[in-house]
Amino acid sequence: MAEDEKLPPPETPLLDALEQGPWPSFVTEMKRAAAKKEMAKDLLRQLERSYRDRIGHWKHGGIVGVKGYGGGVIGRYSDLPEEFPAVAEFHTLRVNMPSGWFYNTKKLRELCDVWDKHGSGLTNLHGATGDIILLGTQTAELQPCFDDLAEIGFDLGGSGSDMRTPSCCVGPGRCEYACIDTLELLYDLTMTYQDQLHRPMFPYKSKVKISGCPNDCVAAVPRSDIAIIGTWRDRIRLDPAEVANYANAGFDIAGEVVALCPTRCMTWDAASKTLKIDDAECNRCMHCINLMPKALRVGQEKGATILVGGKAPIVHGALLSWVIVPFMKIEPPYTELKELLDKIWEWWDENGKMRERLGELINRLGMRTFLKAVGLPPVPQMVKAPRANPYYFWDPEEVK
Amino acid sequence: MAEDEKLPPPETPLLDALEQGPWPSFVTEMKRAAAKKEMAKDLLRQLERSYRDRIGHWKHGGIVGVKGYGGGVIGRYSDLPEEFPAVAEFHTLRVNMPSGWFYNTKKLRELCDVWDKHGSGLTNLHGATGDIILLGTQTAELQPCFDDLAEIGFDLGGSGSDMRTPSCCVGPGRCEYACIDTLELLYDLTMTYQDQLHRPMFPYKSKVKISGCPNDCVAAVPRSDIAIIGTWRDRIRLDPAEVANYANAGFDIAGEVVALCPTRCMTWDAASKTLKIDDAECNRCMHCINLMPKALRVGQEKGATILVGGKAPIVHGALLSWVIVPFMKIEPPYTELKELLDKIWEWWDENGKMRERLGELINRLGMRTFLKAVGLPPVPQMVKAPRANPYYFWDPEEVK
Amino acid sequence: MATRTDFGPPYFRDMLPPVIQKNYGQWKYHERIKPGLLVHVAESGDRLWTVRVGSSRLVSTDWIRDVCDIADRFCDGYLRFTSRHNVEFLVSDEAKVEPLIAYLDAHGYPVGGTGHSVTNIVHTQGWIHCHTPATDASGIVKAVMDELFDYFKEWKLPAYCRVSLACCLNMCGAVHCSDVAILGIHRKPPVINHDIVRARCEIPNVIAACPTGAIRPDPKTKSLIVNEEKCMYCGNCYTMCPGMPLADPVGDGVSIWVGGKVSSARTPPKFSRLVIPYLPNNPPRWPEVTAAVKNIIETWAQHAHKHERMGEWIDRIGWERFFDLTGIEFKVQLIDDFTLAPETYRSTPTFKW
Amino acid sequence: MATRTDFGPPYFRDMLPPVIQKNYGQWKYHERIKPGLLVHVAESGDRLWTVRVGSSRLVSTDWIRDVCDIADRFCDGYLRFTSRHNVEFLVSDEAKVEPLIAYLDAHGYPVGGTGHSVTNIVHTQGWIHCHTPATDASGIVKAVMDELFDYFKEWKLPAYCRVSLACCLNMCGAVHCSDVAILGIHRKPPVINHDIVRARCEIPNVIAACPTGAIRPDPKTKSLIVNEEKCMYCGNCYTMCPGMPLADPVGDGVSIWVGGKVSSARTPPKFSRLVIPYLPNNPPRWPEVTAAVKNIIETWAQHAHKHERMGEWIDRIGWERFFDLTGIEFKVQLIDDFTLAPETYRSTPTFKW
Ligand code: SRM
Ligand code: SRM
Ligand code: SRM
Ligand code: SRM
Ligand code: SF4
Ligand code: SF4
Ligand code: SF4
Ligand code: SF4
Ligand code: SF4
Ligand code: SF4
Ligand code: SF4
Ligand code: SF4
Repeated sequence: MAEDEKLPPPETPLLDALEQGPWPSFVTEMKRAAAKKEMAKDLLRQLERSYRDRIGHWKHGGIVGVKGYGGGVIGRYSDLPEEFPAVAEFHTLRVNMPSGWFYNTKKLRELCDVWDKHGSGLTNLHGATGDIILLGTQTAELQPCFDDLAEIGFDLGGSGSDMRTPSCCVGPGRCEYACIDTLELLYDLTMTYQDQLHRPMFPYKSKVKISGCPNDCVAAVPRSDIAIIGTWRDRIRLDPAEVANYANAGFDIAGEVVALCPTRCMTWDAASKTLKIDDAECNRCMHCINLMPKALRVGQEKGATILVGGKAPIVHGALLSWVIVPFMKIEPPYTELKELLDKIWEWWDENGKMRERLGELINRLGMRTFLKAVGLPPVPQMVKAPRANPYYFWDPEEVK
Repeated sequence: MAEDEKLPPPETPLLDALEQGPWPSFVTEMKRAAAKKEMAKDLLRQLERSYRDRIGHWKHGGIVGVKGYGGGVIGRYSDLPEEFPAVAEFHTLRVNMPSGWFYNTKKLRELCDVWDKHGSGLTNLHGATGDIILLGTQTAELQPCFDDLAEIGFDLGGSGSDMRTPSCCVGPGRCEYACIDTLELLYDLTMTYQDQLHRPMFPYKSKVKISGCPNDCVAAVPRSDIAIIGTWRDRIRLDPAEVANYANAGFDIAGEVVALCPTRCMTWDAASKTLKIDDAECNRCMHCINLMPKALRVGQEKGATILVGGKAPIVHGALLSWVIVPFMKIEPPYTELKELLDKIWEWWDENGKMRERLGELINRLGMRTFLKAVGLPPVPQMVKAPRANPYYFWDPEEVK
Repeated sequence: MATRTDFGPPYFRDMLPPVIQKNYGQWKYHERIKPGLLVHVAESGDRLWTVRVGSSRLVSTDWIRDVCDIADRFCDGYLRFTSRHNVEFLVSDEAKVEPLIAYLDAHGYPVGGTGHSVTNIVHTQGWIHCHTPATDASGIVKAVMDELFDYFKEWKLPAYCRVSLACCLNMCGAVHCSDVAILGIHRKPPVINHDIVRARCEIPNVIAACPTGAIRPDPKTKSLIVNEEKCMYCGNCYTMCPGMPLADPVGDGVSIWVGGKVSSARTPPKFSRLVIPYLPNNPPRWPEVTAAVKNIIETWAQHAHKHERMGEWIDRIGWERFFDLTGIEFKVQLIDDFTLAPETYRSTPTFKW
Repeated sequence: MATRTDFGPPYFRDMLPPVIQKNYGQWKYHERIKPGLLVHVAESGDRLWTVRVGSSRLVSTDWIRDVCDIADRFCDGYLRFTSRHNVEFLVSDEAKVEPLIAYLDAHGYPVGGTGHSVTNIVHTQGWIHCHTPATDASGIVKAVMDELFDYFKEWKLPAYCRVSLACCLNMCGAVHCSDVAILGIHRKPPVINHDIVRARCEIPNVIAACPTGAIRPDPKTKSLIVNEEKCMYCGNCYTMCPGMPLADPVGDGVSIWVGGKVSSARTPPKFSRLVIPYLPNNPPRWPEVTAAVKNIIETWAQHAHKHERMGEWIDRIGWERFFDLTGIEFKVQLIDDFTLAPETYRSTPTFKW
């Protein structure tokens, strides 16, 4: 408590306004931390200053980190160190979360103790990539903090040009739609690729996300260089009795389900209360299953569709990931999948320019080159539509 | 007939195969011409040679033309002049057709006489741009041929970097859908822009096409730098009695019309045989009118939508033209339209690189720049959707 | 005498039959009586019958005189041509309609091409007159139309079907928005004849003419070098320089594109898309091409809903199903890798097996 | 002691409550009992209740201990967090469900965010910790969620509504596929402080860092010049060199994007699209931003069909109608002029007035 005397509690008239209203207030959280930690106090003060100035007050600094790791820490420095000395250095640790963000309270409490000891006492649960974000500490505290984290079994996540911390949806943990074991697969890949995760050696960041079905609850398609999405190859399981129950309960099957089926492959006979699905035409969009989970279930021949190239806009515009494998069985030890990941990363590593994401490289060198390099055959499922332009550059080999 | 003795009738075993079959044969046509003209004979021979060699035998030569004109003639030379002397020079004249390709037989016969006198006796009715193509004659014949054409009132069309011969659909001549007088407008524009048509002075070719309604029977949207498409701003005229007649005649209004309305703005009451259109939501796609012309008619407040930028793929890929004016009244003397055309051409002329079409220039400098230059306000009708990328480069003026 | 210039085309009004003069812009509705025969009814009650006849487009002056004779006999001397190069006989006297059709049938003029038919193939010059063709135009058109003849004469299709042909990437036929497009393609860069280049070409102009910057000077040979990786076979260099011919019996051939449309009826215009990257030039009748076109059209005709254009049908069933039903092999050439490529990739796990 | 490395995250199975251990991968179906409360039923008949609670994401260790206390009391010490930063209490004993909810209500933990609601806003660091933000993250999120609170607590919407926020173009929130996206934007190039550049920056690295090649050396000043026309305000140069700050109280602000989606339910994922190019940074509560977001969501809620996401609704009615109904002015900034721009232009005369 000696700390407390050092500085008066911060005056934050602007931020105080954000303690009003029903939604939980991050300002209240900052004040709670500030009651214990100088760092949190100065963070509040600097933020109040930012609210006045309408600009941020952080700058980039040298690379900081912990022994044996190339990533996992984001270095950050105040651009007003004299005014806010406690956050002159204020680095973030990215800590790898457990699959599906499941915790027991014991582990979480241990984590809190470590962070109260070494850092600001503030965190993000979680970061947008999925890590536990330990928000701000001094350079000198990084190694001791990591050592204590290691003690309780928490390792670092990714940052910089490495494989970023992969994430997955709750999947088999609590979801009947899961076509693959997202949690186990995530853990296995994370362990298999510890080196890629912890030691930046790629041209740029590479993100892997895993969703158990096309609902894509971890937003893998727009946010990952490599997206693994559960799906099935056979037919939707339909329980006629349960279908009838929905109808009897007054649920509008014709209007809410059949009419919204994108492939129009369902037919509903109101009289006999029978629902038919032309499975060959179904594209597995999940809509009908989402609306009638008691009556309709995903198929039984399960696996995943693999898509690559998703990313945010820097530099050439955002990309959604693209189908490169329509269907792959996903079972331990996941050999086929890992061989593909290795080939993809190897090709990207060899050909990618610095700060060039996988999707951008594919666009620069051509999908054709990529498919050849990783040994995947062209199939119509890869495209929304074939090319509309005549600019195919023929390989002399092809012209005989 | 002295000519005939000069050479035996050509032997064309391969081409002869194309005299078989029910579709009219161009080979037969060539033979008919060959019976009179050396040029046509050698054309047949060279073509037979091409069929054997599986390649063409023409090459480009110097520019040829007629006095006072910069375009209208396509110079062409055989690359086997010794073997086919009569087509060593074989230039094409592009002759401006009448609006809507309407003819009386007197004019057509006069045209035939002139062409038998000066050329190969072969033509295309018509070229893909719409001209009468007089197919092949010697350099020395070009001027005399043009002089005789002038006598009978036929002028040249466009070629090279000029306004190409504009074209239009049959419109008011024979179509109840025509929302603008395509034939008169075409004639007026052709006369107003004779200089632009006959003396290449643009960065590249510029094409204008006019369709009387969104059915676009001259394919203006994909084929013209400036497309003028008739449309209306009020409501579809609906004759309830005729609607009922269609229904009574067994026509499936629900299935063939209402269900295919892209905006779903129609409702059909089978019992009372009444059809309702929510005109505010109608996008004037023409489908319902096309299927029930007796019952439904285009609106009465007529005008045109102006689109620009359409073209074939060379060099950056094909473009469809884009809406820049959702609605413009089109009435003689067409002042508003001509002022717009002048502004567009002026901007393109000033900024376009050599061989850069209007659409490519707009893409290079930005739609924003184009709209500003020609003084058109941004409206949502111009886009399918707003931008999905954050790369707007702010003008310092805008940031205050 | 000094040549007059800029007097423009003949004034169209002098070319209109009296019934059109009278009812100009006053048409009320039309009916499709049977394939090739339309009647347009004016507010005044007057009627105009149109008989549409297929043409080879490449015609002799004799043929023009023949159709003029017909127009004189049945149409008071008036006729027109369409935007797809068919002839339209404009009849104002009902009594003359059937005799005209009988005469046309008897003399081998195909009547049809209206409504849900395959109408004439918009096409280009090919080996007849151009210098950059990768295939012939008139020959393929003749072979294909012979094959599709019944579809021109009769209404056996669910909707319009526009077939177009262009003999090189310049796409003079504007094939890029056709239900079925036949496009000639070169697949080899120009083969340089250094003597001709040295003797007859302006090196700088040739270099400047290349849109992809594939050509550079070769000091050694005092001629040119083409960077084959960059060449997209446009033939602009050949236009400038006869020493750089592109045409090659093995390299040249035909590609097939489908699903385009022009009208905005129901759905907006669409580009045609590549489905068969290469078929050989096999004159005089291009059997591989005619078979491919027929297969595509008949597969569509068999599966599409009424009023569903080729592209609308494919949008409904999906491209994966299109390749399935037509039995066309999906080749790597079909996958876009040009400037807008990402827009064509599939960004969802939803598709059909 | 030598630090061990590469041991990975805690094994998730040690974090699963017994009911999940037992029924892992054996879930049969679920029901949405009421907002914030789900029940999942296993093949075995076992049931798992999930109570979802909103979080500010930026939380103190005290808060974490608080939720641990709750989990100990009601959930045998197990809980999870969601991909959108909410807390989920996992209850295996039906008797504890309502008491838990009562406790949460009493202590100001918002229960909701499931089903057709506005759930938590995925967001980023902003002025809290990043060096390139154009706005704050947590502050806007708090202000907007206060405004949309009822939509989190209750089911008053036609479908899912995902709101996301990112404080600069890097889009760490991956806002590019959200129903409503709030994106911080800089509108002015960096202002160069030549002394700092000279003193503390590696000129070549700074030049290399610029993705658009907008930076070149200035021999005169021994510093740098930015070609303002080329700068797209990404801040990469500032990352390399503190002498080139981008942040500016006037230049910086917020843009609003709508119509994106991630799931493939019914329709494939879609990008969000720009509808309001700029709103000022107006802390602490950004009234212009909260009003804009609320207007868009309520206009959609009022007009959309059931199950119709924002983007699906707009696709049905057309963008012209969207601007109409929301009363948002269509500004020139919304018209694309980047690399795929032509794909966004309208190539048909069919649209609504
Ligand atoms: C902490 C986090 C935001 C948050 O508050 O949650 C974050 C913070 C930063 N991101 Fe991010 N990104 C975070 C998730 C993302 C995501 C979302 C995701 O991973 O699903 C994206 C979009 C997806 C993607 O990667 O495309 C994302 C796209 C970027 C980009 C643009 C990358 C691109 O290729 O477009 C940059 C720029 C860069 O890499 O230099 C970036 C850079 C940054 C930096 C390192 C700023 C910089 O250039 O140094 C930020 C550090 C902030 C700080 O000081 O703490 N961040 N960043 C997220 C990581 C937390 C975690 O590990 O869980
Ligand atoms: C004759 C004609 C084809 C036909 O058989 O009908 C034709 C023939 C030629 N076109 Fe074309 N184009 C013809 C209509 C078109 C059309 C269709 C249209 O106008 O609606 C197009 C597509 C629309 C467009 O312009 O984008 C067209 C797009 C081209 C292009 C590519 C332009 C582009 O920007 O992509 C070229 C290449 C060039 O300009 O150098 C071209 C070039 C040529 C040249 C001049 C070859 C050359 O580069 O010298 C051809 C001369 C052939 C010859 O020797 O007679 N032609 N050309 C058509 C003109 C007849 C007429 O005047 O009625
Ligand atoms: C004569 C001609 C205009 C001209 O000035 O020459 C013409 C004439 C008519 N068109 Fe057309 N269209 C003509 C080329 C076109 C073109 C352009 C083309 O094919 O290159 C198109 C766009 C085709 C496309 O979308 O790819 C075209 C798309 C239509 C449509 C829309 C069809 C659709 O559902 O997509 C209609 C509406 C209809 O058929 O009911 C139409 C309707 C008509 C009507 C019924 C208009 C009328 O009331 O008279 C005319 C008779 C149609 C018929 O053939 O049964 N016309 N029409 C052209 C005849 C070409 C030919 O010889 O076959
Ligand atoms: C807990 C969570 C997964 C996790 O591992 O954390 C989750 C859980 C469920 N999702 Fe999800 N989704 C979760 C994020 C997502 C995301 C990702 C995102 O929002 O960033 C999406 C994509 C959103 C989008 O499309 O933009 C997502 C799109 C869906 C959908 C498709 C909805 C649609 O119609 O588009 C369903 C199907 C449904 O709701 O019936 C779904 C269905 C479900 C079900 C019903 C699955 C199940 O049977 O348990 C779960 C409860 C849904 C609910 O909230 O009522 N989940 N879900 C995530 C909760 C986030 C939150 O706190 O609000
Ligand atoms: S992505 Fe599918 S499997 Fe995973 S949680 Fe969402 S709905 Fe369930
Ligand atoms: S999953 Fe989608 S496509 Fe398949 S039947 Fe259900 S709604 Fe239709
Ligand atoms: S474009 Fe319209 S007005 Fe012109 S002919 Fe075709 S249908 Fe008639
Ligand atoms: S014109 Fe098209 S959009 Fe309008 S009502 Fe008819 S079918 Fe519907
Ligand atoms: S398409 Fe090519 S080859 Fe054919 S006429 Fe046009 S320019 Fe000549
Ligand atoms: S063919 Fe075209 S691209 Fe190839 S070298 Fe010649 S000009 Fe260049
Ligand atoms: S979005 Fe930009 S400012 Fe915000 S955290 Fe990410 S990098 Fe930093
Ligand atoms: S902000 Fe980005 S684009 Fe602008 S100068 Fe700096 S690095 Fe270049």
